[in-house]
Amino acid sequence: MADALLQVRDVHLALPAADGPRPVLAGVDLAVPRGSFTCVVGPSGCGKSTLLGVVAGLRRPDRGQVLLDGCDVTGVPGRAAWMAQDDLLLEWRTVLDNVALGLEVQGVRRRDARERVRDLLVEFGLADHADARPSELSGGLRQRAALARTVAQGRDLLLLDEPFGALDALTRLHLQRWLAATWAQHRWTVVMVTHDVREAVALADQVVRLSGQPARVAARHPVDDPRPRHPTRPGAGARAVEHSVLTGLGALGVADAEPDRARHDP
Amino acid sequence: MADALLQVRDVHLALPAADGPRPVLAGVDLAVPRGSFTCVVGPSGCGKSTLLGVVAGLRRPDRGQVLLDGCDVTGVPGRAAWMAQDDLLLEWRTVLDNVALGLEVQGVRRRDARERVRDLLVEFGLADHADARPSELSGGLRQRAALARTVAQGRDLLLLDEPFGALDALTRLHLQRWLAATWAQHRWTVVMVTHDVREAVALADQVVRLSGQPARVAARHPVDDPRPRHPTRPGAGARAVEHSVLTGLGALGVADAEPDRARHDP
Amino acid sequence: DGAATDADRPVVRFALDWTPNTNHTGLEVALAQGWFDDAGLDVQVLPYTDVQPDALIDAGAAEAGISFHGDSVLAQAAGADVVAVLAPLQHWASAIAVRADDATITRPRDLDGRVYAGFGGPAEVPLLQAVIRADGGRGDVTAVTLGTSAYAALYAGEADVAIPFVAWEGLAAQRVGTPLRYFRYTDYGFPDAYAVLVDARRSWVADEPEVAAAFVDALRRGYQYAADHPDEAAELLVAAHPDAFADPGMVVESQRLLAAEYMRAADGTVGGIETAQLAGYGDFLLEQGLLAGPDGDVLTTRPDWSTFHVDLGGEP
Amino acid sequence: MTDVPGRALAVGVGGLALLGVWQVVVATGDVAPRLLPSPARVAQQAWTHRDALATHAGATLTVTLVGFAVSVAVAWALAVTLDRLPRLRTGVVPLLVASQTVPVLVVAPLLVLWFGFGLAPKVLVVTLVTFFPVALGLVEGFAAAGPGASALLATMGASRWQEFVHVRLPAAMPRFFTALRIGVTYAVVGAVVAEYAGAVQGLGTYMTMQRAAFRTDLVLAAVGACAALTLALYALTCAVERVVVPWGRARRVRRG
Amino acid sequence: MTDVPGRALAVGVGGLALLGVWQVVVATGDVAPRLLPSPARVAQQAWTHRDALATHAGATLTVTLVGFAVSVAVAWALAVTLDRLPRLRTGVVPLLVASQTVPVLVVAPLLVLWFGFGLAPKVLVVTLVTFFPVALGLVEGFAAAGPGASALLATMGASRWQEFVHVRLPAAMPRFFTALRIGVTYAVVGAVVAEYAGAVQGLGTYMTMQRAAFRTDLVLAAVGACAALTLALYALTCAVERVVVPWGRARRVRRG
Ligand SMILES: Nc1ncnc2c1ncn2[C@@H]1O[C@H](COP(=O)(O)OP(=O)(O)OP(=O)(O)O)[C@@H](O)[C@H]1O
Ligand SMILES: Nc1ncnc2c1ncn2[C@@H]1O[C@H](COP(=O)(O)OP(=O)(O)OP(=O)(O)O)[C@@H](O)[C@H]1O
Ligand SMILES: Cc1ncc(C[n+]2csc(CCO)c2C)c(N)n1
Ligand SMILES: [Mg+2]
Ligand SMILES: [Mg+2]
Repeated sequence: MADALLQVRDVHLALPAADGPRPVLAGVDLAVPRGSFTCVVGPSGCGKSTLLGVVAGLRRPDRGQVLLDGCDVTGVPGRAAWMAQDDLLLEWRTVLDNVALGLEVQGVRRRDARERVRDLLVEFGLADHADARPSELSGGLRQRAALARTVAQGRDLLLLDEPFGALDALTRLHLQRWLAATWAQHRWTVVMVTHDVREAVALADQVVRLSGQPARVAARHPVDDPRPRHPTRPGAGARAVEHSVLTGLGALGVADAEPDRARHDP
Repeated sequence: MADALLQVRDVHLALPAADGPRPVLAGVDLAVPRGSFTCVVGPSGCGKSTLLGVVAGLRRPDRGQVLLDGCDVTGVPGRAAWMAQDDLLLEWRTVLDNVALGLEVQGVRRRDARERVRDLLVEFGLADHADARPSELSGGLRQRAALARTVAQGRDLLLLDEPFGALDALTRLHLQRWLAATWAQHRWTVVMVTHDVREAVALADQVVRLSGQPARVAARHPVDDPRPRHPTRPGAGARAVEHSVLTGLGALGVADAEPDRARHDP
Repeated sequence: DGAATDADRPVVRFALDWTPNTNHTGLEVALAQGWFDDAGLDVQVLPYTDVQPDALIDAGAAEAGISFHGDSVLAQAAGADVVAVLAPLQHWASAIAVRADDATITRPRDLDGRVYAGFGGPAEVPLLQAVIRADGGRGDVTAVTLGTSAYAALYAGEADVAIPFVAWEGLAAQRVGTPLRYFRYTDYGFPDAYAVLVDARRSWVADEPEVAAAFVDALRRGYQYAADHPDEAAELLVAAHPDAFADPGMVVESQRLLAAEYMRAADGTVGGIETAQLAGYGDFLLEQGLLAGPDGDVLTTRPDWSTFHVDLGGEP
Repeated sequence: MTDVPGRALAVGVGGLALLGVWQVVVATGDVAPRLLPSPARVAQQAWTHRDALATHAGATLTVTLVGFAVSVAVAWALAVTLDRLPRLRTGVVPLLVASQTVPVLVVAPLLVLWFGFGLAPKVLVVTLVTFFPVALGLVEGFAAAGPGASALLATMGASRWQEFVHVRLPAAMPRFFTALRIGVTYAVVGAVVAEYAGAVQGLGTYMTMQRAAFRTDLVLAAVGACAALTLALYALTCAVERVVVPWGRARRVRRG
Repeated sequence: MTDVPGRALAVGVGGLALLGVWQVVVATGDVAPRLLPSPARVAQQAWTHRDALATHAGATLTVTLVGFAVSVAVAWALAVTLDRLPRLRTGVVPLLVASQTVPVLVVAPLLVLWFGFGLAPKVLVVTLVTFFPVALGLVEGFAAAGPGASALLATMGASRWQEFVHVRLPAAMPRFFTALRIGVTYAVVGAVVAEYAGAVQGLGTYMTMQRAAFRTDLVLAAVGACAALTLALYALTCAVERVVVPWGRARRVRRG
């Protein structure tokens, strides 16, 4: 782990709630090697997005550190491209201009930035909507625009919070493949939150499972299947990991139990 | 189809776009029998949410009719409980009050409404967040609150737009089961948009697939597997339907093709 | 004083032109001495407002009030329901004034090209111009409409000339060490005029002549007393407005000056209005084309000045 | 909430700095005290005349409160009506704008002519001066409710009234309070203007008198009293907002 | 856009209805024309004196435009500064509020005494009257940008300036224009007040003079000129908003 690009060390964080501060992260440790693909899974509301925010430098943890390339970047944003769970499209920019935003911020002239992201719009099925306002997009189109904006920044480290949650099977497959291929080509480092375990094992080098409230890392599963992989036809290693992650989440246990008596125990 | 509770007849609708009105629905026909469970699938941005809005009476189509119980209710809202794709939680209400909103609108006193939805909050894993503001919720918690608000209205007809899109495997399973069981018990009629085909075949009596831009009904697949069903272990009938829906969507073809050369063709 | 508590006493609302000053002394005397009460009147003095007393009287918001020679004539020509009933000051008590320390203005014609600080009245500039021209100047002054801060502008040097009351602003300026130099209208060909007039609603005078007469009589007695006993009258004024005067000594001095030089007619009487004197300045306004009739058109025919005042009797 | 003392401190420091500069300017420069007295002198004279100031301030406060209450009521009635009748809105809003262009200074004396020296004309002036920003804030606030929430209520079978209560009303609150803050600021000024036009008592009357008496120090003392009144009312609206719009400044943390 | 003629019609009808009522009241009731002349008479006299009115309106327009331009500049400078220095904000905003409580009516004459009869004191009065609502609208508009968008910009490595330009600035636009509309309305009134305090020309001066001459009809004609000026400026801000904030009224349809 000495060569890990990103290290999260013993991160603790409490967030305000109606009845006072509530611990959300309680000693999260994470190591992400350079050029690897990490998926984070865990029960809804456990703290995945919060953890991603800490890694992005948007939230300063109460305790613990975030190291990037060995440097302490705790609470310092601006090192990674971040895609929020809600898309955060800027209502005052068209789809094209939203996608070009990152480049503009990097100092690229507006016209050049637009030119450079046009291909991406085509790739993401957004070409027809380049001049639409976000308020005129469907949920899936919004999510694609947000993802396009994130990758358009051309960063080495991507932090993605459920990037495919609102997509239909075909678009999802297409973008998963596009991401896997582009990642492999550019040697990006990706940390991606998802609630689709099959997606996680299809894409990741390691799947990190968080436990619920407050969140700790409950398990780390390396996925060693060769690439390129078929998301809809997982190999033996991926199937094994999928099974143990689902078991860890408690999803298999429930599925096997008598349907009507099943109860959710967070 | 004479006894269909809900009928959608030849619905056409164009929405404004940067380059003038763009047809979104082009002759959609749908029949939903009373007490049945219908799932709508289709490519992202094809018009599923728009169609649901038409059914809910929120949008008046340019042409065509929506019949409920034989009555023309085109453009008349207020007959069905509707859950939007984005959760539409009211920021000025706590989770509890958001869920109780429908009852309050029906004239139930605020205190009584709150009392009556408490159990639902527990069922949906929201009990800990009853007094939280929507802005303090994770994406999955928001979605659960929106779903709880929809079912809390106690309507016979539910229109759900991707109700489980932001949920982790376990919570999703749990709520799918809860919905299937409650639907069976109350003989609700449900129309649900989803992009998860496995979810669709696990829950539905019929799966309706829309084609893309502009949307038409491309196929109708009855699912005749006996209930209760296991979402994670589909029966033979369900597996067959899943296969043909995925094929129809083009997702299987892509999955089988050479990964790196796959291209999205909308 | 049984009459004083009688709720049925006729009410006379009286409008003021300015914050309390010695032009009001007679009114305060009559109030303080209870002469209105004795006449069975309930006189209510309205506070000073931005609205001209003539407008208040015309609108029915007051029965009587303080006006000026020019203003009264203008209002009556325009058809306002007012009429002059009393002349507290029998002579022209205001004057064109510059700062005495301004050596560049020693006579009216030096005012050419200067800034006049005024109130927006229609007669001010023509009057000023007439004086300048009578002195051989061109009469091109810039008029700035300032209202209540006109004198402050003069003292501050922002304006060069203003029209103060000699016995009020003039005295005040002198007592704070910035004395003024005056150019008197009568020195430049103008007939004498009534500086201050009391106007009443014409229809009120017609409808309730006894009440109006009783009121004017009591008021005239007040001014008579102020002319006869300036020191006592000044004290009554100060006592009626304990907060208003920073320098009570000036009030006494002002009242003495008024009593000595401005309040009595040539025959020594107080308050009376002569048609001839009213007509003098009235004709000037008419000739200047400053009088407009009720329809807004400039008056061309000479009005019957004798109808512009009524003598309600009483002992002069 | 915890930063209230810090806030008070900041305000205090800012205010004192301003007064300090003023005092120094007056002390060093040769400004005639008739034109600009020192703050120390103003304070001392204000203390001497505190009884008169308090009486007049009380009168002004009454006018302000009654007038502003009427104004807010009028603004609400109007905004709710316009919100429900959008047709009317396009026709009426420009007329409201036009109504604002009538200078109060011109109208106030006319009101005195028509209504005399009682409370009525003053309340009217305050209302005229303040109802517009409040009504405009409300109208735009109602419109600020997104269409989604209204659609939701429609599917719940909500009446227009329920939609209004549950969606447009709460959505308008933030802008309403911004407008209320602007309005209350002008309310005191309006009351003073009204008193200028004609009043027996009040800070406006007091200022007129003191100005005519060349007592700039007392005029400024009255201005100070005005400022104190307004700040108190402004703080009050902030406090009310904190109670009425708790979601506005909810336990907010940076997201991610 | 298509409803501009309809809108103009609605305004016209509303305005004419009002004038009609007024004309009827004057014609039937026995109101002295000195107190309340009929609109027909006002219009006719306005036409007769159109040259004088135009000259004075021109002077007022100049003061208004220069003053409001300065005001908007000051408001921007202030709001941007306060937005970047939140510490300062808690201390300064109450002082701004206090600055608004100083009645212009009292200050305007002092300003004239200090700065003379040129443009300066009038521009100052307009600025004093209008910068506050504009600045407040901007400050609250900047704050209205959700924390999410700012967080996004931070992860993009945006400087504070870039965050401002790309997030806070556009987010503030709707409230800025609301504030601008309130501000421009008061700008004309402010100019008139300033002219009341002391001016050679302008509608305020003209009103004073005509009031003194008992020409209520011409006073009202000047009031009408004021209203026309304000409406024109108000319409201008609306037009500018439509260009600057296209997303505000984007091809909006009911959702679902
Ligand atoms: N308010 C709107 N104004 C203009 N166009 C709109 C609007 N809402 C949706 N559209 C367009 O209509 C089409 C259908 O949108 P809709 O939301 O119905 O898609 P969907 O099938 O629900 O997609 P998804 O699976 O991504 O939610 C899209 O192309 C979208 O851009
Ligand atoms: N701004 C906030 N203020 C207070 N509490 C918050 C805030 N944001 C999140 N929380 C709480 O912190 C917990 C973790 O939230 P987080 O968004 O990290 O969950 P998550 O794992 O991403 O869930 P999901 O899968 O539903 O998106 C939740 O209980 C949530 O209610
Ligand atoms: C004490 C006192 N001083 C000044 C004025 C103001 N004023 C109004 S009209 C006029 C005379 C010229 O028309 C003057 C000087 C006043 N009313 N009373
Ligand atoms: Mg999340
Ligand atoms: Mg959708």
